[in-house]
Amino acid sequence: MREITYLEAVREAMTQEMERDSRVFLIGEDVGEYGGAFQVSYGMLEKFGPERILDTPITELGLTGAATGAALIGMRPIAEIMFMDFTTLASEQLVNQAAKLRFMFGGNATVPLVLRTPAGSGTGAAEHHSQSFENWFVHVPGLKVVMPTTPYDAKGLLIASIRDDNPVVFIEHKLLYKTKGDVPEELYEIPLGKADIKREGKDLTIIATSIMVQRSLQAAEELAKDGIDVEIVDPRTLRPLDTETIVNSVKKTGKVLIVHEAVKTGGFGGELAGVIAESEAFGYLDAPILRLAGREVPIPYNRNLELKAVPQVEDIIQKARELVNLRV
Amino acid sequence: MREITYLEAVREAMTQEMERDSRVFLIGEDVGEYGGAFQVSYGMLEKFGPERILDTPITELGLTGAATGAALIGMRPIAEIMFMDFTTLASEQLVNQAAKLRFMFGGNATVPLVLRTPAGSGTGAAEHHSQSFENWFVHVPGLKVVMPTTPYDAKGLLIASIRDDNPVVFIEHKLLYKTKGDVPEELYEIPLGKADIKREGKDLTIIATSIMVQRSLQAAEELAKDGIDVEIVDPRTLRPLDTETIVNSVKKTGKVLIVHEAVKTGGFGGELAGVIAESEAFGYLDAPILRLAGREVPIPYNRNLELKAVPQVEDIIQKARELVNLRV
Amino acid sequence: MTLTKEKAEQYLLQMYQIRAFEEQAEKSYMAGKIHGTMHLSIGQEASAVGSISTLEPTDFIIGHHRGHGLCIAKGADLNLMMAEFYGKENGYCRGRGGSMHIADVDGGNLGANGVVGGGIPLAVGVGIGLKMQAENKVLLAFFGDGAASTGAFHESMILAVLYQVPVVFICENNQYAMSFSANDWTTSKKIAAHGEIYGMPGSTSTDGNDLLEVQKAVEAAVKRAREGGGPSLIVNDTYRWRGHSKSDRNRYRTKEEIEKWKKKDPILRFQKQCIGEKLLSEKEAEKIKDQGYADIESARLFAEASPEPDVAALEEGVYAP
Amino acid sequence: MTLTKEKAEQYLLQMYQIRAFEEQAEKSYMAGKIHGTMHLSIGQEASAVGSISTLEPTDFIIGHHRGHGLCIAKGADLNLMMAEFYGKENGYCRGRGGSMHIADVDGGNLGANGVVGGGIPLAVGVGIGLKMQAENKVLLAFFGDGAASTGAFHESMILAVLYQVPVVFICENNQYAMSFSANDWTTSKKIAAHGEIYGMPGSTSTDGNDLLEVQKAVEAAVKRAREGGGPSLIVNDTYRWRGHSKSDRNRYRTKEEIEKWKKKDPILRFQKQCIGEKLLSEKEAEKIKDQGYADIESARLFAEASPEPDVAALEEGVYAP
Ligand SMILES: Cc1ncc(C[n+]2csc(CCOP(=O)(O)OP(=O)(O)O)c2C)c(N)n1
Ligand SMILES: Cc1ncc(C[n+]2csc(CCOP(=O)(O)OP(=O)(O)O)c2C)c(N)n1
Ligand SMILES: [Mg+2]
Ligand SMILES: [Mg+2]
Repeated sequence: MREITYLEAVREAMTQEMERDSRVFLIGEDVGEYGGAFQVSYGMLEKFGPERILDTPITELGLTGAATGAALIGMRPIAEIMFMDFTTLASEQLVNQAAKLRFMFGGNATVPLVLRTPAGSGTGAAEHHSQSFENWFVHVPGLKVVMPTTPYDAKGLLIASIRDDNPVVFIEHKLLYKTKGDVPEELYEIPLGKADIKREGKDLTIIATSIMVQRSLQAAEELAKDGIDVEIVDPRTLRPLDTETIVNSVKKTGKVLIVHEAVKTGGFGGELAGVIAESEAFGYLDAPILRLAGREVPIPYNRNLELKAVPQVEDIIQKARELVNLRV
Repeated sequence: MREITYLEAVREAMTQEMERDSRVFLIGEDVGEYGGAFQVSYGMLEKFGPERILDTPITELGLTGAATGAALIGMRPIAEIMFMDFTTLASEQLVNQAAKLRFMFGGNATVPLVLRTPAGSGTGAAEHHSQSFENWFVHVPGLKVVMPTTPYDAKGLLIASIRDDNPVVFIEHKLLYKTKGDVPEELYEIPLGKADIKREGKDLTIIATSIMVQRSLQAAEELAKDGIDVEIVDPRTLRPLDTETIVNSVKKTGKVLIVHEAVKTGGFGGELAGVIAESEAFGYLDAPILRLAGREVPIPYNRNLELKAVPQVEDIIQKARELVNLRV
Repeated sequence: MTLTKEKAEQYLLQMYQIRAFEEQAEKSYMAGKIHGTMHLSIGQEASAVGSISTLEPTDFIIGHHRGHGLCIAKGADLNLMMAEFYGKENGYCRGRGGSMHIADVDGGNLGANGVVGGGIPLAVGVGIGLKMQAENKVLLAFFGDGAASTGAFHESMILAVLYQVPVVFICENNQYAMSFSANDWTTSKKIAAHGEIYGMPGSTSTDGNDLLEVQKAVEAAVKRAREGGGPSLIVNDTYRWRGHSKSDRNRYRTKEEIEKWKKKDPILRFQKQCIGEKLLSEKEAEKIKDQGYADIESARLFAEASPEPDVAALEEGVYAP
Repeated sequence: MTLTKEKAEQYLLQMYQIRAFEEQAEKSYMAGKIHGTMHLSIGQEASAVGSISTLEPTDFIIGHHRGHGLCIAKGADLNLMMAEFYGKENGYCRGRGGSMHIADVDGGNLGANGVVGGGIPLAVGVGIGLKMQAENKVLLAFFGDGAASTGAFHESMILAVLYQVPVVFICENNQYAMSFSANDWTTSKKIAAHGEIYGMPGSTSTDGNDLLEVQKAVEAAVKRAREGGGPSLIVNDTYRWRGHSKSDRNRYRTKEEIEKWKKKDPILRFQKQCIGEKLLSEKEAEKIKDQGYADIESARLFAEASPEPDVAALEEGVYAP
């Protein structure tokens, strides 16, 4: 199969859906001529024209609301927020409006909106351009939250998100943009709410999201050399969560390590721990549930500090080793 | 000791601190003549004048930033956001600026800001005036998050928050405003980061926040009749969290039920579950960790639906009974 | 638009229905039948009816928290509306939304909004969608003077002008945002001037208690929007007679001021105009008023007899299938 | 302010330091010594130096993401600044902030900001605090043309006027917000007109490449602010020569346009003025230029020799004790 990058997969999903469905359009800052801050929409302006590739001034709240309003009357907008850090400016429209309009109107409204945004650190862009807020939006009924890890997942999940009749927060990772993988040329959907077991194993379950799936896979290779056989579950969709796959994996291995980049405290890892600790998997646990996640700091500028602020492959290896040796 | 309401306790803390320290001021929508939407600041305009009671137009982002800027040069502002739902509009300044300025500037800045806001449902105000976002802010290093339950705690914690040199999100509950309790007239601080055991018990630990502490206390009375002896831990400060008190209680009882009003998924209950499941208390658990929290819906208008959307006393009783009968 | 007898009757009836709805809302609340809060638009009826009378039935409105009058002017079914106000299952939003969220998407009412300024960005998007759908529909987007201070307003004006959306933004300036006076606040009186600068030629303000003046201004803006001429901003100057909501103690204004504005009652004013121009007789007007109140009384009966939502269905309607 | 020889030397030196700093920044980046992105203000030096030259040392500035020039004009220690740019422990922010967050609170520089418009609400609050502290200090608050479209801008202007804060808001209109052209966007060219409507009399725009014109406008505004006359809004029209950041491919503008603006180099222009008015000789100017570049070269050496932060100290400085 053809290899393309994660970034190209996102672009291809948008492009093919726009070709297929005239109600789909893209709105965001510098998504036109500039091609988006990360070049995700590069070339789309030439293809679709300014009527369907809407460049906006710096108006995160306004453009998110605009996308929501268009969705409310039957369009299928994709809004881009240039950095996830700036969803702090957009959250009123996303959380109070897009997420709630349907319920608030007694089920008589549909908001088929996708809000795409890149999260994560590692680019040296410091405190205001590196955050991961997925758990904020997981906390909001009415939203779906998707975090693709591979180019294949990115395309299939984005197509499914665009076709979904609900507002979807689609979180990309800057450091994944240039990673490559096999991606079919044709359109395909990966259903929202379906986890993927990225590696089968029997000694230990790692539940990881976004770039931490890749780092966990690398860690697993190392751990395998020591005879530690890691299973890696990638929820892919954080809301709704595929609890079943997670619970089954934990039942099988009896040990679980949760890994994400966002700050540990108040993060999605807590939700995962909660889901496991209240499930039937609890009885199968033979060690505490460990979480490895972002440190309790804003993302610093200095490269060494920045690396230290979020889990790296070595940290995962170390934590997994620790877990393997733990017993209740 | 003198009894006053929770609302009066909040007002008294602000008033006494403003009398004591000329750097303290209040800024918010309708906090002046109107007295605030809930009359919390009623009378303060007459006492302190418009130079220190700053009425603003509807500018959640602007006023939060203004408070932050004033704090940066040595003032000690208290900003009021009329409903916690509207912190969605303020979060950029709170999360990107107030929380990060100190770290970002290498430790060379101090932001002694208190952002007060009422959360919670039960007033029939529907989807846009009933939300509880505490876990959003717990997720942000640089912020402290406080949720007082009693008038006594409200006063002591607010005074400590005002005197704290960090930005503190101080979350009140609308339904608690009229509840009464003993409150000393003099100034006193309750240290941030110290949980309170609101009831001692041996069979089961309930960790509850805000109004759920009151409901849990009522539930505990009922459960006591059946011989179920509940311990109730009120973290009071959610960030930084008093993990020690929580872990010790769970070690003692071996069973834990987490109760909060905010939506369950992605909520603070997950964090608590994570903290317990990764701690030494894990080995002492003889049942899964249960969470009882807000349902996966926006808060509806209809009174019966609204009641059903968040835990009530009966729900706590039922869940506690369920837990008592659970075994691994 | 020339005022015909038929139109005169319709407008007067709608204004009386609004007045009656609000009075009933207040009574129901006082009687403990309603839980929660509400925002009454008594005194502002001409702004709602004058503005919305310029629309075709297939056009849209989007409202704000003080939105009962807008719903009625858009032709809401009074029974469903009152049932929603009562939080009943057969209300417009199945009792989920209540006073602050009444909507009828199929009927072109895209909803009231509990967030001040919350509807303005949505309006831009509706405008973008309408333009793409190319059916020559327009949207009236309502908000208060308080909303004009929000960042949402500013960003939306810029986007609306940039995309030349078929939207008329209508600021119902009732002089206060809760206790915050439009006069204290240096920008309020200049909202229309802002409109010009954003790039909406013809932005203007009206005597919002004069139905025909409102209608004339909005009509021109709607025409322009429909013909592809882009958005406009119109400020209707009016006054709310009641407190902001049930929590209001009216400390920030004087009784005299309220009395002064009551003398400018938009309903009586329009009624007098119609009688003066011989479009209606005193008696006809009286009958219309009675009709308005009777309509609301029957809506009340409908609402009170309507079933409560089933609590077991709480989680319905959060997600589309 | 009359231009003395001493002042002329100081301004020219600062502008050359800025130019040299930016060129060095670019070189260091190209050489792989810097990780991350940066925003260069080459071409905008007169706006920074002209504006900030009106301040007393005890006054404040607050900047934006393209803020190197502002720091230097506020008298930053070039070594500490370059060390911060290199992410070193003895940089202004201990390497935690980097290019986009350089600050020196004690020196009156309240920091650059990575969020467009992020500094504007802060500025209002600083103004509130300064007014309460009653020491007659003022603040210059800088932001770009792009920031003027944000809700933060609108809300802040309203609050600034309401509280009559001693703040001069300075919009550095460099014609683009990334690729978004000020000319596309109907409000940008009218930013100063907005200022008037918000209630800031004397809001004006300048030829931002003319140091003395900028200085004159800002000086008047600073005086007014210091005397309790409230805030002002000034727009300095200028141009960034470089791309927006390292990711920019310059697709949205022509080489000719860039060349045209390069001919309006604010440094050469000021230098010529000084020489023309016999305040400086060609040779003196040349020496100042060399001095500017030499200062930056020694800052580079300082930065490169400086220690990296200790990763064990990562969690320091998040909370005040
Ligand atoms: C964003 C936001 N902030 C605050 C409130 C609380 N609130 C409700 S209505 C209101 C005043 C609104 O004033 P205006 O826009 O003039 O409308 P009016 O009530 O006068 O009709 C306020 C502050 C809110 N609902 N939303
Ligand atoms: C709120 C926000 N949105 C988007 C960005 C990404 N971004 C960084 S600079 C910039 C353009 C800013 O334009 P302007 O204010 O004119 O300043 P300039 O870069 O031209 O100096 C954008 C969109 C950001 N940093 N913050
Ligand atoms: Mg008003
Ligand atoms: Mg610019």
